Amino acid sequence: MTGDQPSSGRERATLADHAAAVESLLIEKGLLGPDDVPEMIAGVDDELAPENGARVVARAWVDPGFRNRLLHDATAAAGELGIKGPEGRQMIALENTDEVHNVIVCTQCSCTAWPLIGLPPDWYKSPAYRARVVREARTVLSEMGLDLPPSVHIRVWDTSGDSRYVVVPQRPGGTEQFSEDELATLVSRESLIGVARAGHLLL
Amino acid sequence: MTGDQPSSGRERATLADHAAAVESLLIEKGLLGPDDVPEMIAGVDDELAPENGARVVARAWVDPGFRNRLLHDATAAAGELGIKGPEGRQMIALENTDEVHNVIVCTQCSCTAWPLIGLPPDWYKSPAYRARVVREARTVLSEMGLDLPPSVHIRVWDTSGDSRYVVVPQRPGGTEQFSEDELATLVSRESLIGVARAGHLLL
Amino acid sequence: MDGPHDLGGRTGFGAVGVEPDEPSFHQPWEAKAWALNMVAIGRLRTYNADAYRHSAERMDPNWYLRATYYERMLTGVTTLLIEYGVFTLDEIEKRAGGHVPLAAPVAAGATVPADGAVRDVGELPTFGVGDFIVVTATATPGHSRCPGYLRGHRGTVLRIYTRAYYPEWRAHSPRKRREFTYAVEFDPTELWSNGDPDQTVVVELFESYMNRIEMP
Amino acid sequence: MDGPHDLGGRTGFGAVGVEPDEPSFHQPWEAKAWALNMVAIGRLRTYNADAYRHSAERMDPNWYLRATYYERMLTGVTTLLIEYGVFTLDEIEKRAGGHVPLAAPVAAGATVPADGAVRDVGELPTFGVGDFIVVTATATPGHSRCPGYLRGHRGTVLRIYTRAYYPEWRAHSPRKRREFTYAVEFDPTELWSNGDPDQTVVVELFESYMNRIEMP
Repeated sequence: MTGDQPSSGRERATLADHAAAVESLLIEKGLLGPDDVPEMIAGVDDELAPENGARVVARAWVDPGFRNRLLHDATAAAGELGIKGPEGRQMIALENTDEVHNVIVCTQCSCTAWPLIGLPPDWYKSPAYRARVVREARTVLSEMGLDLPPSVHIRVWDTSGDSRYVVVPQRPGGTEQFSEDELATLVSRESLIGVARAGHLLL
Repeated sequence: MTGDQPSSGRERATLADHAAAVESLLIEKGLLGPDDVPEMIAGVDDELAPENGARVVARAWVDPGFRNRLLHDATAAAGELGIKGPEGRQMIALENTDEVHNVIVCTQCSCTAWPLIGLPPDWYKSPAYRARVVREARTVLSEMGLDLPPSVHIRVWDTSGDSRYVVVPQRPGGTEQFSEDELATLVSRESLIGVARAGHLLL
Repeated sequence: MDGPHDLGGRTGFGAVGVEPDEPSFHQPWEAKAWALNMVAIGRLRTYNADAYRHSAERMDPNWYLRATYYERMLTGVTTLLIEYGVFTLDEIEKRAGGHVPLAAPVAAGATVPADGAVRDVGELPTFGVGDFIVVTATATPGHSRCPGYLRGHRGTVLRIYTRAYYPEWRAHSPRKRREFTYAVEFDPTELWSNGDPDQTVVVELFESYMNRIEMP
Repeated sequence: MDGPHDLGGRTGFGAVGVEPDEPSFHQPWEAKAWALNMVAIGRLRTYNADAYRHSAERMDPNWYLRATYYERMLTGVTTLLIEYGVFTLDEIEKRAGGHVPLAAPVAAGATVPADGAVRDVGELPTFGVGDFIVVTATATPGHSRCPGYLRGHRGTVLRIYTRAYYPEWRAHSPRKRREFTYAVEFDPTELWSNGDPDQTVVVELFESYMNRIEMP
């Protein structure tokens, strides 16, 4: 009895057939049009993407007024750049400093600020990350390639309500001459979650 | 990464080959004789058996002095009948009454009074029993066929230390003429754990 | 509920495996599962986000830990669409051409706490920044967003958020109430004997989970 | 540790499946795993019962929940015999003709609490029958016999047992100390909002897990 084991001995449907059957039944019952699901999926990579978060961070690095508005109300600030979408109604930006490094997790499900970070990657949704990062963040970050000095305090934010967090990483040194677009290329999805620095690729 | 998945892609050894390999290495290293394991196994069903518990319970039903000694020190009382063995150094008998019904579990491992109950059955060791019986004993017992009146208080004993419990079920009515040996046949392993009454087969 | 989803602080898990340049979806059915859940919550309004969360929480723990995120999502969507009468198990199994496993039913008692058990929450936040609180230690059998690793532990209010729907009600009944929520900061050395003193955990908590204490 | 073994009160599990007239062992290798563990603990004294318990606790949670009791036992035995240098992983894999998965290493910090953190326990029991106690809420990363579902909860001492070896030390080091243990009774309605008021849970607790309180 482990939930997914059929008691009847009947073969389990594949997940692809299972998902297609749900869609097909909803269409048959008039609850869904045949183009609805494909259209929703087609919009994902543009609307919900870490490139959006990167644009927001780059703007904050070059525009102190925008930075202040972002830290005060990330939903409104992202809206200034036309960025919005599901899971984006109550976004909160957490700025890294020399003293404090922020990391995001959702221990109970996998809530994320989709419009700024995109749909979260598998590692963020894995039991290992969800279990471990609240308890031993420094070790987990180090395993993932981010070694923080002992003097840096780590704050782990557990997404256990309606707030959706995004980390504002520190601007890397030596980027004084970078344009805003060039700066945005330094901001990875991982740096928006807090498991990497800006300008550093993960692994 | 789920522990038992080889990262190398090498096939996992069967559990039979694995167990045989441990025994063979210990023999090769002179830590074990070739007959040791077979001899230990051969003794299990006699030394560690619910029939021992049944003898103890039947004696307690017919001999009030023995009953008192059993409730005071179950290890010593079992010893009077020649019953002893591993996991039997600190045995404690819990007597069911019209007011209180006792049930045993070991939520963290599967500790049991082996000399009186035998090696525990799979259901006792299952995550479902270990998780549920402390929280919803009445429901679990009912699902297992034991419906207790609401007036009966249930005490669930979690075997979380060195004590090893055995339940003394109530003597069934209409057994006044039974011999001690006949009474013992009414005491199942399940009734010694507290998920069945004496005289009732489980399921 | 003390289900398999409540993973914060659980031990025994290995390294976090990262896939570089991971796409939003690995398989077309994953995208479909995601879109169908969005449709059911946002357009059909068959169920809400808390009921959805709870549907995955009700999976057998062994299965939950083995399943991928989108397998859990597809399981939750299907379980809820059947529970809310949109289609039947028989229909979906016939259409899918095989067995379709579901999450377990909602537990008895999940719709509590009833009125009396939830404190009356006013229009103004009860707690202020800097207040000391202790988290309720009693677990409920239904949906909750109070992580188990905080039960009975003391924290300090860091920020006051806006009001949000109380998940214990919203997941299980048409009744709704909104409560203030707070970012509450916890010291890991109180949570775990080997907690990192140079780290804190900040958790968003509903007012019903919080009890005022005078000393930290 | 908050491992997969600490199952008391966890939710989402289904019915308890009973096999009538179940034998002591279903397969010959299960009997062998049992006998080998008995030999290693009782005769070779390579490790003790607490180290054995912890070896299974260190299995990946997903694997632990899927594995049978004797698979967990064989995994623990093998992990410990390798850790204590009786044979190597390479030796056992060559002999077994395949991959032999092991439990994870002991966590950092498992050997704490160090001297200062464990109260000095005298020759007489600290608590008496009827005393009210609250269970320590702080979790440790190593072996413990304090069930997680009791953390931060209040109970009443029902019986005083004899002294037993403190599991936190015995599992992880040659150091030993004995403490009094107690049968402590808990009210399920305090543990769980839908706890059965006509049931109690009695747990054997070590003195180090218990803190005196004046009121129940």
